[in-house]
Amino acid sequence: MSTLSISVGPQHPGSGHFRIMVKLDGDRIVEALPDPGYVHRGEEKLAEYRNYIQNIPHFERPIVHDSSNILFAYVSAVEDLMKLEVPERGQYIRVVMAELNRIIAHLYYMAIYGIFVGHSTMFMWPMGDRELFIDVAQMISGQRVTFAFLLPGGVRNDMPEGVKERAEKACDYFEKRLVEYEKIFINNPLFERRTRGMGVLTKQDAIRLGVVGPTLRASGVKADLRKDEPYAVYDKLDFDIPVSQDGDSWARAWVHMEEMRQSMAIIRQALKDMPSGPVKLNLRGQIRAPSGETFARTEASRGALSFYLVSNGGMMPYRVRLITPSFRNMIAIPHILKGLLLADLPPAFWGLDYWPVEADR
Amino acid sequence: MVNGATSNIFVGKLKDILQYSVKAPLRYVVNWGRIYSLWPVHLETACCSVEWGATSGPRFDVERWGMLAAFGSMRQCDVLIILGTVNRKMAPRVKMIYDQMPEPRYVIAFGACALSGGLYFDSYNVLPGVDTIIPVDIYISGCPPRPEEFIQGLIMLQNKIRASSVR
Amino acid sequence: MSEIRTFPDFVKRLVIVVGGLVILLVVLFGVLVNTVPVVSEFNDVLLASLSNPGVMLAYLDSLGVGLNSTIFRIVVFPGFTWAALIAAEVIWFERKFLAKMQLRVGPLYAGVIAGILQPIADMIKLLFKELTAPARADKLVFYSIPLLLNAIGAALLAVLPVSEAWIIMRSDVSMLVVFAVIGFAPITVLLAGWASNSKFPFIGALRGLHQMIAFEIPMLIAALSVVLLAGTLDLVNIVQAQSSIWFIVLMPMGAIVFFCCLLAELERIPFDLPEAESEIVMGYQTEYSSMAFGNLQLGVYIRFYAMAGIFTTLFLGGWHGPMILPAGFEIANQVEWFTLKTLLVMVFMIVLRGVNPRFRMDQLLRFGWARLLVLAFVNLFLAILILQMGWFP
Amino acid sequence: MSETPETEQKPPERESKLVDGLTAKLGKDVLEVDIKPKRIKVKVKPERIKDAAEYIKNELGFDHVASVSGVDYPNDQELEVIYHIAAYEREDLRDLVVALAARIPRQDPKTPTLTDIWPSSEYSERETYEMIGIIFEGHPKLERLLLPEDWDDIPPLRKEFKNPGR
Repeated sequence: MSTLSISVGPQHPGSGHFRIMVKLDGDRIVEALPDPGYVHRGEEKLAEYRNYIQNIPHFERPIVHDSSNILFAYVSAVEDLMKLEVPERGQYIRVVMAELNRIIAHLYYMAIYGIFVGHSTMFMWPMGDRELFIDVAQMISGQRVTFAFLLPGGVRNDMPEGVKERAEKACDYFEKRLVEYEKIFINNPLFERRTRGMGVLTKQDAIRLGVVGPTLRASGVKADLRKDEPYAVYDKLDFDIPVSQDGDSWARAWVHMEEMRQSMAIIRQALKDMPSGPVKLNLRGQIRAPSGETFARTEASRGALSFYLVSNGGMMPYRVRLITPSFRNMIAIPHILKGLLLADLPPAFWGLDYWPVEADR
Repeated sequence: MVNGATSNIFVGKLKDILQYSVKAPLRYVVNWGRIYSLWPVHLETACCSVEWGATSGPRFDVERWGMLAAFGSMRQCDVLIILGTVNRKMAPRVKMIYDQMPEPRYVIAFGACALSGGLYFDSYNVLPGVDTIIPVDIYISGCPPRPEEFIQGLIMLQNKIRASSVR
Repeated sequence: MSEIRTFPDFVKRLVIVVGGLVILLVVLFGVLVNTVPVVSEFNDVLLASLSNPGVMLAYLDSLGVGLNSTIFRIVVFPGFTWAALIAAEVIWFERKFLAKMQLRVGPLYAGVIAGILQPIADMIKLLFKELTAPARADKLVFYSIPLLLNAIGAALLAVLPVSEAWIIMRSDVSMLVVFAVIGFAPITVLLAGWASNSKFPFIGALRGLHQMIAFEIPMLIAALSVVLLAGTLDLVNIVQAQSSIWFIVLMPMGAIVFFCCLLAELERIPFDLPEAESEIVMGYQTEYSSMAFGNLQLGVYIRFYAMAGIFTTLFLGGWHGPMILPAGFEIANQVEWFTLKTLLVMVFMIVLRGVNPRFRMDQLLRFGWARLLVLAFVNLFLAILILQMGWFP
Repeated sequence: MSETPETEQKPPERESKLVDGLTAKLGKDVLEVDIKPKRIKVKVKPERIKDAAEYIKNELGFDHVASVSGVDYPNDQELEVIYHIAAYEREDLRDLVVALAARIPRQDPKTPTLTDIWPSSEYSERETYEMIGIIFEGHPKLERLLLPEDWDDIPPLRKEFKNPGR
């Protein structure tokens, strides 16, 4: 069998900082191997040279548009080692930031999805609506993307006045927009034709490959760490886990869409229920974690994100192992791309929400 | 009388007149075209591409200056935006892409990592700035830079093009 | 040597240079006016035309470059320049309109009003860019394709009846000419991909070939029904046959089929598979740089205009429309109606681009062969029925 | 490991019940068991890691690997390989993470691959191989993943590897 091998990436409109080596038989993909590493920056090694506070801005770089969620796992790990109990208001603010970030990241996903199926309007709309939530997050933290807002022992500062109104306004507006998104994108017959039945990952395969996040939930596994292993105050909040049984690219887009709705519900509740009080513990001086090890994980926007932290009691971590959801979803890329047409590569691959910076670390 | 010396002066004057009447306006026109038609190469090197996405989004809309959001082929593009960290695996590719772009080409280093390595200054796999491999026209600092900073950098690049001569 | 940095400077310099040129010309004219007979004859015409412009027009006609001459029609209106102008502004309009759909501003700073000079800026930039070709490309074919594509678009302009009288070439079989020219487009696309000697262009070219061939046949059949009803192959006669009722009213199905085929032929979203950016970079245009790419784009947009014009001619009644200009301007009225309808068709195509993702190859082919072809045949039978029952006058 | 007195006195019941079967099966080969709420760490002898893995998968029902990590202990001349294993299928186990660890000698860092038990560990094992130099025997594709193609230094996460300027 004669095949044509092409490399999609790293300079390719459909790949980003990443390469897929594709072997084509006619127009059909017989083999697709991911070739990551174009953004590998050695985060794990660098963390050994930085102390626990210096690591905070450093660890949000792999997922800049989901920075609160990755820091959530990191600070949980440090707090677990140090046996810290975060004040309740701090936990609520953390949840608000995490959910804002989830919406921001999901909107980025929708935007890129749009451009990958050739729908330029769907690139621009989410990019514009993202700014609303970035505005809210910016009000709270003072930054656009890299908030560095979560610290061991709480959050950096309390919320200013007017966040609640602003956030609710954004949510009100965005709920209306989501209906429009459904009309123009998710339920667009052409989009359904392109993505229904594409890149199917069955429930068994999803479990076997250990994929995480919306990809997993689109395959019919109702697993979400916010419910399964409630951290912070997620057990006090009422929300739903959208699950689809289809396991295809369309289902993944749909799950992202529904999760944004749930995130908005969480934000509303958290802002309503938020108690008053301090937002952080008053930790003085250098933070030193006692020696030991811990494995902390949170549900980031792309799925379960875990930190394995080994400390020897020094100022700096002895070893940090960061496993990101994209890295775990990478294993599904050759699996779902095999047998598809070349034209299905961008939508099927982006359906996984694979973000190379996050996977390479 | 027309002898060697005077004819040289005459030719020199003619050249001056030609330059005055043709070259300078032409240069202005060509540079004007280049200023408002900077198409970026779609090369994302790291996490700053998120902010680049926001920059081409509705709120900051760089298409106002004629810059397209994403363009397919590098053969038609003018500006290579280095979106963040360039590591040792990406560096040969960046160089190759730069070499393949047709003249005139401009490079914008976007983000602290592209300037100097940024947060990853001591990493084993990150270049200390992209200007170690390709010449850079405009440096935009920030980690990641805000879209406004990118627009400022874009206007700086436009000013640079405006003042440059046409080959 | 003073440099030009700002727009006022540029205007100042332009005034000086143009003024100098005019003075030079006047001096030259004054010297030659009494010595060379052609110049003095021109001088007489010039003086006469100050009171009556018709003299000048007649003089130009006698030289063979006047308004009624073939050269003027081919080169300026309704030929290439006119089409290129429309193409350029359609590019601007497309970007601006899409931007508005996407809640953006779109081109703004290039040009005085709303970035209207954006395509000109792009053109200038492309014109002064380095021209490259892949090392192992077939250079002759590679460089001739952009011109060929332009030629295809321009050839369609020749038979486009913008008005009853203003037509470059009137032929009894102009419909056949249109289809012969359209049938040539896939070959250029294939050649472009093949000559580039590169993988993505080749895939794009194959896609283009499949797509265009698949949609040519329904297109032909949809047009055939029009020909049947009008009883002529001449585009002018087809338009005249629609003086009472447009064919889109009689055969909406045929119009839809023809419109879909038009989208596919022109590689517009949702049928832009041959240049699908996220899949195969830019398709067959990937390796083109500089003005070769500019020519490709110009050719594509001229074809866009020409095909929209053919749709107008076949289904939307061509130049027919109420008389809104004062009497004596019948031709201008016809031209204006034709252009308006054509632009409307183009706008509709652009709207579709804003709200749809693109098809996939197999879906596209199925759509072409299994849906449109059947619809086209049904439409043909309807046309025959209308003709046989004598419903059409 | 440092633990508060309460948890030392009364290890969580559910977790310890899960581990008991494993210790019963492997006997003396289980070197260390560390139980915290929702987190279990089991350190076994490297040659029994496959048996332990099979037990954890088949008997306990943990069906995927969340992460594979390697930790360098130059003082002990040992490398520790740790599999963090979690469950999707059984909803009652979803909040648990079992860490299966083994210490292997630094001079000869070889350990059997667990990709045939948990296919989800494929890329993590590859990364651990290139980052810390643990050779997973029987891995289907033990190749370079993230580092550049021309990398010719020692694996970067070894402690004797120093970043430039440090």
